[in-house]
Amino acid sequence: MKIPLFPEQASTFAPDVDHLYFYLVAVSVFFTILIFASIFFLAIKYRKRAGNDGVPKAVHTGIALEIVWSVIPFGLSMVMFGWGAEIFFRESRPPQNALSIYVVAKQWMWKLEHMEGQREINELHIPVGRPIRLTMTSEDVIHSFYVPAFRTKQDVVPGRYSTTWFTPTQTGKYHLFCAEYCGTKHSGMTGWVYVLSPEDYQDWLSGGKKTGTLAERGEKLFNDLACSNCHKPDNSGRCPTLVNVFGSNVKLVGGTTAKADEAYIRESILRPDAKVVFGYQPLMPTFQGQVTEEDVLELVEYVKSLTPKPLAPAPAADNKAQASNR
Amino acid sequence: MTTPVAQEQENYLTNSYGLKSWLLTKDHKRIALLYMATITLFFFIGGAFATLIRVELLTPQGDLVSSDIYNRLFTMHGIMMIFFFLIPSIPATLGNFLIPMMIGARDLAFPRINLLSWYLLVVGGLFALFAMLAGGVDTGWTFYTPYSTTYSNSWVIATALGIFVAGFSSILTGLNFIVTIHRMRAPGLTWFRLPLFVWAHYATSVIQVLGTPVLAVTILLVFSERVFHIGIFDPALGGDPVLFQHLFWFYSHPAVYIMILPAMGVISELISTFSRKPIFGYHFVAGSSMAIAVFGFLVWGHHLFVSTQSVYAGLVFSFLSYAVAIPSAIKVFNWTATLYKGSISFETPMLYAFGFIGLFTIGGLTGLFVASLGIDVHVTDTYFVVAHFHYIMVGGAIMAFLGGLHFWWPKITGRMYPEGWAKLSAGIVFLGFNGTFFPQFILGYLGMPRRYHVYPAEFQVLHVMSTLGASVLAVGYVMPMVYLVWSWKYGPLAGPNPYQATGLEWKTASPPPLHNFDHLPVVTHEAYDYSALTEEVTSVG
Amino acid sequence: MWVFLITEVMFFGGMFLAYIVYRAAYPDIFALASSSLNVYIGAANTAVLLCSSFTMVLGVRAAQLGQKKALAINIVLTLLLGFVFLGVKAFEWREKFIEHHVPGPSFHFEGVAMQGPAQLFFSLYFAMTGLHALHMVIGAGIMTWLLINAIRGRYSADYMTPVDIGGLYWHFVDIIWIFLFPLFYLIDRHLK
Amino acid sequence: MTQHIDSVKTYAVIWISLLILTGVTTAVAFVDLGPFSVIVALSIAVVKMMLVALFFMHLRHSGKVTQLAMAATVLWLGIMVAFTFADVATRGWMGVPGR
Repeated sequence: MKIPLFPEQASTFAPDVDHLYFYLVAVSVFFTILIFASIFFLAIKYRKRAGNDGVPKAVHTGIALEIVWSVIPFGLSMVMFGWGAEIFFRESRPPQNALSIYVVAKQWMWKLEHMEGQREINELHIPVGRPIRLTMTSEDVIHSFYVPAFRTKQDVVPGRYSTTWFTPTQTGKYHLFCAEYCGTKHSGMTGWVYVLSPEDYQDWLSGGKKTGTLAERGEKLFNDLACSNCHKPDNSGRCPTLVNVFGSNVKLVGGTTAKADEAYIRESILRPDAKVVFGYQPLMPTFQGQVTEEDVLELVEYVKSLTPKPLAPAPAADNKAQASNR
Repeated sequence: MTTPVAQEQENYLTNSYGLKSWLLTKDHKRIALLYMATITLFFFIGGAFATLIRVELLTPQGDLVSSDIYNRLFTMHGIMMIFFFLIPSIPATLGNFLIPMMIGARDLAFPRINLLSWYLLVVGGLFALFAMLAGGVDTGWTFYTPYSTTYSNSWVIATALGIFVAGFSSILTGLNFIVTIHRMRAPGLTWFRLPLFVWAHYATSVIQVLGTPVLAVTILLVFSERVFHIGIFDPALGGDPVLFQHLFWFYSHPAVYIMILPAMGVISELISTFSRKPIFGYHFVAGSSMAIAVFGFLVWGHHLFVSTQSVYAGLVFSFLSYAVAIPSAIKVFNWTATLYKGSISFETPMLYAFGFIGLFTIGGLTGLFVASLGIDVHVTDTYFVVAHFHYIMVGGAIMAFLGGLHFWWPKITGRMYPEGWAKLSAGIVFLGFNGTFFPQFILGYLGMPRRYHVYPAEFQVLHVMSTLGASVLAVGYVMPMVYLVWSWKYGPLAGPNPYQATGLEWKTASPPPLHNFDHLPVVTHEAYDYSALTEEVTSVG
Repeated sequence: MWVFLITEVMFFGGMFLAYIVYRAAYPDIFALASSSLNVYIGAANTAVLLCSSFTMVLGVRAAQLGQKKALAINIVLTLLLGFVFLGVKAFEWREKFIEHHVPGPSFHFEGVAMQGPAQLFFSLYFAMTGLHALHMVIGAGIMTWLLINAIRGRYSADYMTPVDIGGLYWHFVDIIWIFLFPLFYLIDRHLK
Repeated sequence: MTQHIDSVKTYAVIWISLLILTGVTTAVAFVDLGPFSVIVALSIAVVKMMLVALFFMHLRHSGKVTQLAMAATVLWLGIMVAFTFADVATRGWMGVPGR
């Protein structure tokens, strides 16, 4: 029987996290051995000898010694802090050219939506070598999106968007877990991430049933919900136009500004009078209860599509981390 | 040991009899024994849940119990062990019994409040037991919203009430200790002559008084959210579930120090006694207890690194978490250094103390892993974290509790425990513990999430190893229970100071008389002054 | 006793934290919701509570001087003022019930699209004033107990610790209200 | 318990000032001071708290330990609020939702 000791590395983060892990293991083993060995050595060397009831002489505290064994561990731990923080910072900043995928978690399944319109449940197909950015929310309780092989985990919280990203480096099939306890079938809220070669990914994208891209579905909703009656492209309606809004800084009533990101658009749909655009009245009704989280995501994607992309997404082919089949 | 005296001196156990004399007692020693009986019961209930969990995890399919039952098992295991066993364990039993004696007082400052604390713990425990028998609770001991407030279909309200009431028990104990240590020290017993056990309990009490009310109010909000639907953490109303986590961990991280600080206090006493030397760096060990109590309050956000807490808050909390590691490291180094040039004997309590240092070192070092932002993203909410906190709370707190229990057993009962059996069980606990929890570090880094009822088959080997270890551990825990009860009646008489230890508690009879001391002692020496002890012994004997 | 008050500070502190977080998140809604509370009743009630603190401190002083009759009278006055406060509070809560401002399924607050945060305001309002009122009730219990013992002549200049402790508790509850009043009643009043 | 008895006059002065401060804070709330409204309201509340604590609760005459303990408690509350705001107030600084 084989005892597994180490998880596979399948994202660009995995080796980074593992290097830090090895550093920590080394430090830990060193101190564990140091402490265990000193205890063994001292306990045996200075064991109570038969017939000796005398009291050993007290050894007085050496301030220098105390300082030494405070400062050295502090120095070592600062390395851990800095190193870990650096990795975390990178994990927190998805690159501009990342492939965007949306995740809606609910008790007890993962729903994943691709820009091209594919929907998946408990399965995620992604191309190797491209940064993937997940924008996630939950319909009920807190879940957590966890792919051990990518060393990445992010809680999925109801009522807000959270973000994570990774670049897979190896094709294959990897565990997807829910890592935040979410109720009865928590341990059943698992799935698979399939990392495909770019060609296989293209095949996968072109196969299967489609109901239009995410933005197209969003546009349909936008018209069905009569949003288009007020939000007109040429700014002639009672409400601000949504063209070129995404990514800009919006001036609000009260003099503040807000960055129009996914969270802002979501909030504007569900809690319209939280942030009212300067020069407009808080007329918009709330759509809370009328739209699902998935609908909101489609609408967000539509609004995003109204702002032309500044950069063309990097083609997958020029990435070094090409399919290394296993 | 001395030959049995024909007439035993009247002591706190024999000065009155009957159930009423126990249930209405104001004697801190009797209350300590009441606590001991209570928490032993809770420990074995919690342990039974743990056993079921480990047996269930033998196979990956989840075929022993349903997922509903499994969720209730780990929730009730956590609640029982943390709120009803670990938090009261050392302070309410050993602390209660020993603090007045160590500072040369006749009782705690508020004996009635002390008794009230015990009743509150019992009432809280009964609520929790009721919830358990009625169908259990399945929120996890962390009660994360909105699952606990809106979605869980179990006995959250009764359990929350139980924890709320038990929280007040903890607050009142802390309050009692603080006032006692401030006001009732014997003449000559200055702050820096206090035993380190007392220092550790002082630091613990500060945490209890400052932290527990925040837990109480948080639990109260969860409670009112379920009962009155007021919805403070409800995301549907624009509420913030992460705010709950902030409030919860503001208490629950320091709560770890409520469990471990008294354990450190016990270990300081043991190491000193069996090396026959004062603790190396007394001031640093005492100061590090206070430092841990203070810094312990500043690090709670390290439970929230992936919770959508802001990155900047994550940086601050990660940094401070490393800061709190330093005082713990200081303690370990000072204990080790105390052995240097000592005269070390290997009685059972010392074996437990060595076990504690070993397990606490591993637990503490793995704490550095989870405090590091980059690694925590991978290992949080996995078995790595489970293993880490069991190393601290079971490996640390329970090893120290058992060590302290053996050490002061002759003081409490007047009898010695059987040394051979006790050494054997100390060894079994140490091996069983490592067997149970070491594989879980590997499981965690492999990515096995915690609170999973079914799991992928490749993890099975390590789970089986862990369960094997757990069965050894269970034997190690049952053994002391049996032989300690046996020794209460049949053990050899111990005499006032069987270990030649310093400390005022050893200057009175075993078991002590009702008011601890026939003449209130006056302290003229520093703590752990063994040469003074030999002088006295020679002059008496 | 002071140690116990530390506990109480942290107890209310948790709620104050929740309040601050949500007020920072939804300042406008909180201002609107606040304006539906009657500021004059609130101010008058604050005054009532401050008067009760005054009579309480006079009671403690009487105990210190061993004036048994003055002690009893001042405790009675404190108790009465405490009941006035609770009565007014009950009246205010009743009004909220009629206006559907009590959190729950029938909650409705006119004039805002965001019912959620408005409900949060009232959730906090009820939780915090409710907890405060509970402390007042406990305080009234302590006062009654002190009164009985005072009439029996238990307290003297040499033994007045219970009066002192009761006084500390009463003042503490007063201090909590001193903060609750501006936080709930006095947000951006000028808007209306 | 240190026996330190203040005169009725002292208490009365404190009591009257408390009532006046209540009036002032209520009146000021109707004046638009922008962000200073909150600051003024809370400052007045703090002053009132200090008056009650120092005079009515005799903190003025209490031992150093008590005074220190109360100050520490207020500080602790400050820590709890400040550190929570270290999270809440800096959310969104990264420009990435949920970070």
